[in-house]
Amino acid sequence: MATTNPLQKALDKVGIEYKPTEFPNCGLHCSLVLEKEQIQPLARALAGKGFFIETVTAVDRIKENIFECIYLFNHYDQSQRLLVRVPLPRNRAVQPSIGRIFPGAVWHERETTEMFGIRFEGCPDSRNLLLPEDADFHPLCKDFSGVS
Amino acid sequence: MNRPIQPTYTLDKVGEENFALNLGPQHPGTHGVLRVVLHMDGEYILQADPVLGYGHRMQEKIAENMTYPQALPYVCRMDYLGALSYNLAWVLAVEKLCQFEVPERAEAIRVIATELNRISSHLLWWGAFLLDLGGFTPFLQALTDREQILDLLEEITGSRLTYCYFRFGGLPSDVDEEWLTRVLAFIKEFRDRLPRYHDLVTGNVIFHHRSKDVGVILPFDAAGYGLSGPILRGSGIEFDVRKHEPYSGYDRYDFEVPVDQNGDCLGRYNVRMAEIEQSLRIIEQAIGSIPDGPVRSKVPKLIKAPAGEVAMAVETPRGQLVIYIVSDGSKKPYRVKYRVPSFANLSIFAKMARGQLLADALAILGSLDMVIPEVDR
Amino acid sequence: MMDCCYIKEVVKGFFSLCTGMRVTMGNVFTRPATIQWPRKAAPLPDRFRGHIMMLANDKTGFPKCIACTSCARNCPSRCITVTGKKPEGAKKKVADRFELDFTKCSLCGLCVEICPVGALDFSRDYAMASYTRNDFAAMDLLQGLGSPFKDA
Amino acid sequence: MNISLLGIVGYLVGIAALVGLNAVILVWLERKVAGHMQFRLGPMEVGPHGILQTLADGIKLVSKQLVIPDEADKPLFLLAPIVSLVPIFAAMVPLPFSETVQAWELNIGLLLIIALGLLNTLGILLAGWGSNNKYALLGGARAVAQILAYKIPLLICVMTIIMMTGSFSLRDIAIAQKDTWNVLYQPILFIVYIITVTLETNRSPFDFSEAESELVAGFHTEYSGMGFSLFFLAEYSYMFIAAGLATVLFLGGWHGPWLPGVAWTLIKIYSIIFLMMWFRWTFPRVRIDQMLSFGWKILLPLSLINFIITAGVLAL
Repeated sequence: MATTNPLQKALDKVGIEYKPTEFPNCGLHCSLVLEKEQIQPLARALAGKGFFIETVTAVDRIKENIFECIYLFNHYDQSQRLLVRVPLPRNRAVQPSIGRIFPGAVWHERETTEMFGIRFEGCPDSRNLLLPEDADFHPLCKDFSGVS
Repeated sequence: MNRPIQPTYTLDKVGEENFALNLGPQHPGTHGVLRVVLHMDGEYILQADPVLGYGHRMQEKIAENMTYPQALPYVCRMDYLGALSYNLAWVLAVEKLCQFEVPERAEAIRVIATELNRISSHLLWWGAFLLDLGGFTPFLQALTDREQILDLLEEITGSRLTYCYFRFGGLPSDVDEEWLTRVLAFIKEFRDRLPRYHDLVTGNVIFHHRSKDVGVILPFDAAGYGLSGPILRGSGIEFDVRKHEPYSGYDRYDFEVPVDQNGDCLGRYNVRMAEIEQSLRIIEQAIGSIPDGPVRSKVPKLIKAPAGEVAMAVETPRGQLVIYIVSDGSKKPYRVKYRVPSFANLSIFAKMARGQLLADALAILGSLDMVIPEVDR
Repeated sequence: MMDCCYIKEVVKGFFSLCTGMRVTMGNVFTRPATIQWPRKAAPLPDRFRGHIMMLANDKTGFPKCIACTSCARNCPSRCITVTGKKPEGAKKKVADRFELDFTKCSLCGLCVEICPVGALDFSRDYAMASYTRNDFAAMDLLQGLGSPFKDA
Repeated sequence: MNISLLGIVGYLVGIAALVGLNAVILVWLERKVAGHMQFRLGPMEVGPHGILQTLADGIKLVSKQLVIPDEADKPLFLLAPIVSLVPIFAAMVPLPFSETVQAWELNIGLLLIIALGLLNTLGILLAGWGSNNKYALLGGARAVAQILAYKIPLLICVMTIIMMTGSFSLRDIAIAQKDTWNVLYQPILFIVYIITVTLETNRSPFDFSEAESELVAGFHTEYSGMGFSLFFLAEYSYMFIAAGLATVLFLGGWHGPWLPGVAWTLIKIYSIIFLMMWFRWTFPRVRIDQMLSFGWKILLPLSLINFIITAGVLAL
């Protein structure tokens, strides 16, 4: 059955099941947990359907020893907030960059890199953005306790 | 005037004749501690590289170490010109997370206060933008009117800039009828004064030449960079969180989302000027239909949010702010992410500044209306 | 034809400049908005938020504070230090030390809101200046109020 | 004509007093005009309505340390404000204030003033180059880049007037307007002249070489204390000379009813200066390339056409 929902269309294109969540309760229309290989095809499909990137960030789940890389997408015409969650191992967190698909993601990725130490492979620019250029600590990690 | 042909930038072109210019961190045109490293060929910019972080305070980490009410004053200090929008976003996000109810009267007052704040922010932008273009009088003309808004807001919130007025479940205190009539009186007076703004600037031929066709953002680029707010609407995309994902009863009011198809500095200017008028309309409607009743619902003193996550989007004067909270069920949020509008809006500057004259680059920077502490957080 | 448009543009531009000059000249004949502080002062609104101050109990003249420390615990900047003792024969504790580190305070007012006995309020002090930081680093809010511990 | 040493000293002292007093009044006037155009009061504290504020500021500026940047070209850096200021003393000489009050009647007075006006640009260029600051350099380069765009229309303006009176002497030009002021014959030329002198004196909306929001402070970014105040003095004195020239060329010099000639001259001069201040506090800054094309495409043809028409009318 054809749908007018751009999110569903985009997800169909990359073969991901569309499971809506309760928007009034959490402010998200759809929440996905994906593998890191899936993010670039999904981003391409979303870009093709007119989505824009809201943010790229991460959550440090130190108890499970993973980083959750978080992507928020939304659509300009319809409210369709999509949250994509990519679990990454904490000790070697590497994630394919979507900076070449959404140029606006570059700054968000740079910020995530410096704050968590997640490396974005193929990001056009990987210098520190907010922290000093020689900062090698990652302040938003839960085990960060300040620099002397 | 014809636009210059854009020189294409390659690294080996930076030779002896070209030089690097440090625009900022202390420069009157950057509106705060922003530094842009410009590679220049005479007056033309070959490449612009914004350097951020001079005002970085690690707001997200601070929020992780604060209880939900404690984080309130911190949130408002990110965007000092639109503090109430931030205040509102934080309050709404936590209310959504904890499922608190908000009385209708409180919602209406929130809308009035936030829209007043939006007008004051746009007025300051108006003056500062003209200051970037070299006009001095508009700045103080705008500040004179903004002062009255600050007086009104000071009366209800107790502070003039970094307001912290909204609380979980409503407001700490009600406003009286007299204040509402004074707001209406201000609106009437301000409507009379608005033509003066247009006479002084909007019709001015010098201003026209400085802003028309300068810093054009194509809708395609706008989407790619995730822009929002007046900058996006200046490029012809009708996206306003107040319409898109209505909050705080914005769906009850009748207002338009001004759009300009040109995508240049003048387009963004027109959008903001039209937005001021729409905000006036919203305030009038909100005051006209304000219900009686309590302004605060019953909220537990110790707020423990249930485990889960929430994303709350709010339209600040600069664009779409998303507060994303991950809660683990304790008194403090596990992770907070502020998706700030200026951050995304500034990221397109490097692309826009390329091939422009220095004077135009500053006009573009001014038209983006960033607040640097918001970008840096 | 082109030239005609061009000249029209120039003339139109010239008149737009005149309009702008009319506005600024109009400003000259408008009453200035300046209030010449400190000769005159703008009125302070009722909800003005200065630094916090301790209120006295009307009957005893002692501070209202019961030293429950909820203000200190709720302060985002941790700028309040409060200790209390129980005077002999009394049921409740009374603060014997209440210090505000005004250098850290962000005037958010959470302490005023949270206080269970309404012992705190905003002062209307705004023109504060000093040569040393220490004058504000430990402001003793109990100063000037009576205290049951003073005699001992 | 006999020149005594005493006379020269007298002239110098007189002109120095004029320059200083003029700057004191103009700075105060500028701040007052700015204030009232922006719903403010301007300086109010020192003296009645702040009239002595400039004096206080001047004392402060003079008593300040002269900071010379390490990498600056020291001789040029120190020379620049002087190069900017000194020509003024010469340029004031042929300016007539009334039929009798004039430092020295020169038969080529007009030419002298126009030529000395160019030295201001040299001062700006030296300051821009000597400061070894990129913003200052850009400011200096801008000042030089714009010379031709305004000098040629300005010279054509002046030439038209010379053609009408047939003399280079400012005194003769003023006397020729005893009955009718030139501005009535040449209103467009007057506008062109006002625009070009606004350009020449680096006043907003054409203040490219010090464009505050773009170049921080342009050519005087690195100057402080005395150097800065000399540049200020020079700017306001050039305004005075430009307005004085406009008075003589277009507004009939000292001619006017009831009041003595000197009073009329000063009233006219300060009215024109007020007009220039009014511009500054009203308009945004023009972009430099737009100004260049404005100079070449509008001012030059306009003044040239005017010149030709005037020549034609005079020939008839």
